[in-house]
Amino acid sequence: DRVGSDFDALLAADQRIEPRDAMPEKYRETLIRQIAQHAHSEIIGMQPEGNWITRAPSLRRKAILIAKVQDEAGHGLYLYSAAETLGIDRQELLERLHDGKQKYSSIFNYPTLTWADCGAIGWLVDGAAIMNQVPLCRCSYGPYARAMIRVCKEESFHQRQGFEILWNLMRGTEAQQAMAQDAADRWWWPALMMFGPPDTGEAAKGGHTEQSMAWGIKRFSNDDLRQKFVDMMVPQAEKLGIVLPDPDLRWNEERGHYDFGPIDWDEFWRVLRGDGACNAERISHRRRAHDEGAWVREAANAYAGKHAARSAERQAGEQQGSAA
Amino acid sequence: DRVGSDFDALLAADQRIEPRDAMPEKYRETLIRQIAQHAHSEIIGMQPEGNWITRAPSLRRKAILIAKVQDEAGHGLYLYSAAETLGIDRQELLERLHDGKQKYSSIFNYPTLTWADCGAIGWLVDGAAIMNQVPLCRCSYGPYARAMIRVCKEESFHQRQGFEILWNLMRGTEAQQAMAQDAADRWWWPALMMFGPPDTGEAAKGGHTEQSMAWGIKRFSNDDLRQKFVDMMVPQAEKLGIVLPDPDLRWNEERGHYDFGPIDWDEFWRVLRGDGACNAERISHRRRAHDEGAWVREAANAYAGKHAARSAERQAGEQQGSAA
Amino acid sequence: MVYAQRLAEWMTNAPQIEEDMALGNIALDLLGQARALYPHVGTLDGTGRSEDDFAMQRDEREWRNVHLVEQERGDFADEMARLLWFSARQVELHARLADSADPVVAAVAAKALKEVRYHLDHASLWVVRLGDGTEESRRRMQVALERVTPYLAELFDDDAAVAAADAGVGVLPSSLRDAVRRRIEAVVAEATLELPEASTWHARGGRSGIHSRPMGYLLAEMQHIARSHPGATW
Amino acid sequence: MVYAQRLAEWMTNAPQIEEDMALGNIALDLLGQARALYPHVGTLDGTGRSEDDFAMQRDEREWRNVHLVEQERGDFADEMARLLWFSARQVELHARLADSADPVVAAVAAKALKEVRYHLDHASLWVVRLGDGTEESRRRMQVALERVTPYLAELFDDDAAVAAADAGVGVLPSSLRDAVRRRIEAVVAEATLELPEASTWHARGGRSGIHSRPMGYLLAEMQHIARSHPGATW
Repeated sequence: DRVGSDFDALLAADQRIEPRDAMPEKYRETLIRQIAQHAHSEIIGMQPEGNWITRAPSLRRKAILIAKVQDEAGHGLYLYSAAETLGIDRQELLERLHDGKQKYSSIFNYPTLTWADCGAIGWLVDGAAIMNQVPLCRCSYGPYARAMIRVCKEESFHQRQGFEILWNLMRGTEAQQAMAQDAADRWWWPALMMFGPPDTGEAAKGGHTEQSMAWGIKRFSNDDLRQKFVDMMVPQAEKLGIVLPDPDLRWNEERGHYDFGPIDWDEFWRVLRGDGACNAERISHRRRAHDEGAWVREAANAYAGKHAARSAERQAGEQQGSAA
Repeated sequence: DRVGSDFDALLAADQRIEPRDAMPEKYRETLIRQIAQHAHSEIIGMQPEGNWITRAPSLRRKAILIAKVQDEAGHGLYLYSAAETLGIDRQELLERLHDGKQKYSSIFNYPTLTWADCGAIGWLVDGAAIMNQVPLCRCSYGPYARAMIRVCKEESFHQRQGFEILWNLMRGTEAQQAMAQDAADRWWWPALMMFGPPDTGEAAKGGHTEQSMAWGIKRFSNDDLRQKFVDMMVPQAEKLGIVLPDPDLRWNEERGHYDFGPIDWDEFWRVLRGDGACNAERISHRRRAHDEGAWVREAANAYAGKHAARSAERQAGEQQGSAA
Repeated sequence: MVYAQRLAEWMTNAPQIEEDMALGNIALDLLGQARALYPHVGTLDGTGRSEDDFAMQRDEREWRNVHLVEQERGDFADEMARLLWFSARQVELHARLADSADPVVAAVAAKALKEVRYHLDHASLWVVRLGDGTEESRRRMQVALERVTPYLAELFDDDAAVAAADAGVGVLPSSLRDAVRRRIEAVVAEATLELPEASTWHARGGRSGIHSRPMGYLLAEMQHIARSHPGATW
Repeated sequence: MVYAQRLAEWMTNAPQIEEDMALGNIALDLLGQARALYPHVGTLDGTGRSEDDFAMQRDEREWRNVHLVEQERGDFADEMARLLWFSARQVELHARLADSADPVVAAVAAKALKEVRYHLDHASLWVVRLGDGTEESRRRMQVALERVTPYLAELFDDDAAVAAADAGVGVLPSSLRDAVRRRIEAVVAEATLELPEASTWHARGGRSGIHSRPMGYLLAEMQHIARSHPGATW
């Protein structure tokens, strides 16, 4: 099998697979699903923070927030382009999102209740995203890896901005401090869930981790990434003065890691199944925007069509003119 | 002419004309126009204050404002009923309003920019309305006169509430005082225009005043009512601590009245012609509500129709049953 | 309080003038009930907060209302579906609270019971009219019953009410569910409509201050003027 | 500032993702221009107010924007009609203000000129596409041009600008009218649309703080959090 052996050779040599390279159908499908989910997450992820643009409490914060939501739209576009190199177009992917056939990160089904949530999203959610994404910069599929390099650069910027929002709140009035603490209380556990269900030890057999690792689209297990994340965030929380909402959280000298309490996976599965606070809202918002904009996209296509036809005519006319 | 002589005899005896009485067509038309305009003013007049219900700065004020706007709806209903006694139905009158064939008081084409405007409307606009309406309680047409008695009672209550809003503002913070003064500055002149264009002296020939007086649907000239209003309001303004925006305003010992400056009748005619701040908005708001509610009114009619048909059937069935 | 705010939005927007008045009236009743209770809460919790402290100075996370009442105004059928469920629940609630161990709560509930009975009648009348009216009104009313469904479980959720119920002051919301449902079933049947199945997702968290998107905007509008003039009286 | 707020509302609501970005970008440019000017105004008027004092602590009557920019978001054609007129005017304005006697104004205008030229190009492109696109887009774009008409006279009204123009700092808006109109006419012609006649009513008063209904709600939303935390920094 030529396809298989060339592909395996590239993987073995830690080379990038490029769109022109032959690849196993399963690899292609897995990548489409993963990149699409990632792109959808960027697009849906615009909503929880977009909700605060009109209410940002200062002009500086408003400007930063607009720029951030814009970046997310941009990330969505890179990622849809990366998926398109696998032979599927954006229109089709958006339809799968709108029909619920493809998912987006479940974290965006939690609501943004206060301004501090913009900080918590930057700090915790973007922090977890980076932890997930940095290894993807070395992903075996070239276009995806290159998109991730660009995305990661901007994400780490966003994470710093989120930290800064919380930093200012924790140094502000009592109400501001309470707001920051409350946001951390609500976002901490969902952020830990972002790494996905357990996939080491007993749980290693169930999921896709092993295959994805073999294909070079996953470099670390969910549990390892989650541990890394906890280890990184605890000192940052201390610096902020925020108490993370986990009584079991403590340094384990022996392991050289922080221990943390059990995650409520029932909640995770419930939200994933569609019964989170915002699942219905996120998709209906997205569909409404898409449907309301249909006539605009159609007009742009019609105009482009006419324009192409006209310049073809003109060219034909000119050729006739010069022939006469 | 029987109609004419009975009618004239009733008028001469200062008796009320009732719906069953014969009346000249012109009298009927004039009354329909006037009562309809009055009813429309109540209904359109709900909007400028309705605009503040959701933002009223205290719960007490919110409750009073809701009750007031409700009263205006009620006044509209009495007045439409009074007009209906003249052989025209509410549906038809509303269509004339929506098509711009009948007018409402031009005062409601001015915007309510601040909370203090709710005070100024109560104090000045309801004050002017009462001045116009009290004589109508003795109007020659019975149903109109009786509706006005009820309306006037509630209006004087509203006027006191408006005064009280401004009173509290003038005893509040600097910003609140400025807000009250600003509202009085903007509403004073439009309130004076509410009595209509000059109709005494030179101007007496142009308008409808003479005929309406003969018919007993107008008891005082526009100019007399305006003067009465100024004489009543100046001491109230002093009590409030509000400076009325007219440098020519001063007591004229000789006339026994307050002199006041010239009114900008160009503005009056411009707004009346449709180029006021809110003309377009008021009518389009009203039409939108009416159009959006069409299916509800149709459903209510359909249900009433079915219900009537069913009980007729039931009755018929029972009669058959007892006959068998 | 929150529902009073939403209902008052109908004024000047109702399908007929009578309805501007009726919805305004219901809003006034609910506002009155809130105003009767706020100072009592301020006394009980020792903060001495006034009605306006509660209404105008409370941040979103401190509000304890269910999601149902904070949702944006839909069409008239949506409002009647919401009013039907809300007032059916309030009828059962106030009937029970009239026996509360707290005399203020008992007194407010006794008065409120008469009011919410009228609200329930009003909503029932319209649900029947719309359900058994035209093709369009029937379709809209059925859709409205479906749209309101995800918000119903929260009406009968006990989480935040156990302590008050134990103390004999409050009522366990779950204990109202069957009676409310029977009332609704009767109305929906008369309206020749169908009561929808439970939905896959459920609103939750309002009673612990976790609100839905519209809440922040509602508060912004309601509180903006009061917040812009700190310390002022009106 | 106000238009930046309105444009930013498009984010997550635009017809395609590229447009979420483009409208966000225009909003950012306008916001940047406002932020560059506010502290300068605070210096000139001796109050020392910061950008947030102007944006978050000013009551409706103190705002000086035209009615055009405060109107609620319509459909995409409405937005492009508004953006077309607004940015055509801003192009002419900033081209002239780049020679202002006030060096800060001149510097801001020089930078802004590049930005608003891009905004005008963007709007022009869409007006042409929509006008010369499908039947529906053509109809919507023509209606949008009509809906925007009552708000145009105010863009060129001199009342509030005479003093600044006399001092060589500002520009008389009326002096921009012809050049702006020529730009618009060219775009509308290319879009195969018709420029509507002047309307019977005209928005007026924005420059003296007389605003239209949507303004108060816009401010409530924009200022609510800032006003809820007096003295806080963010």
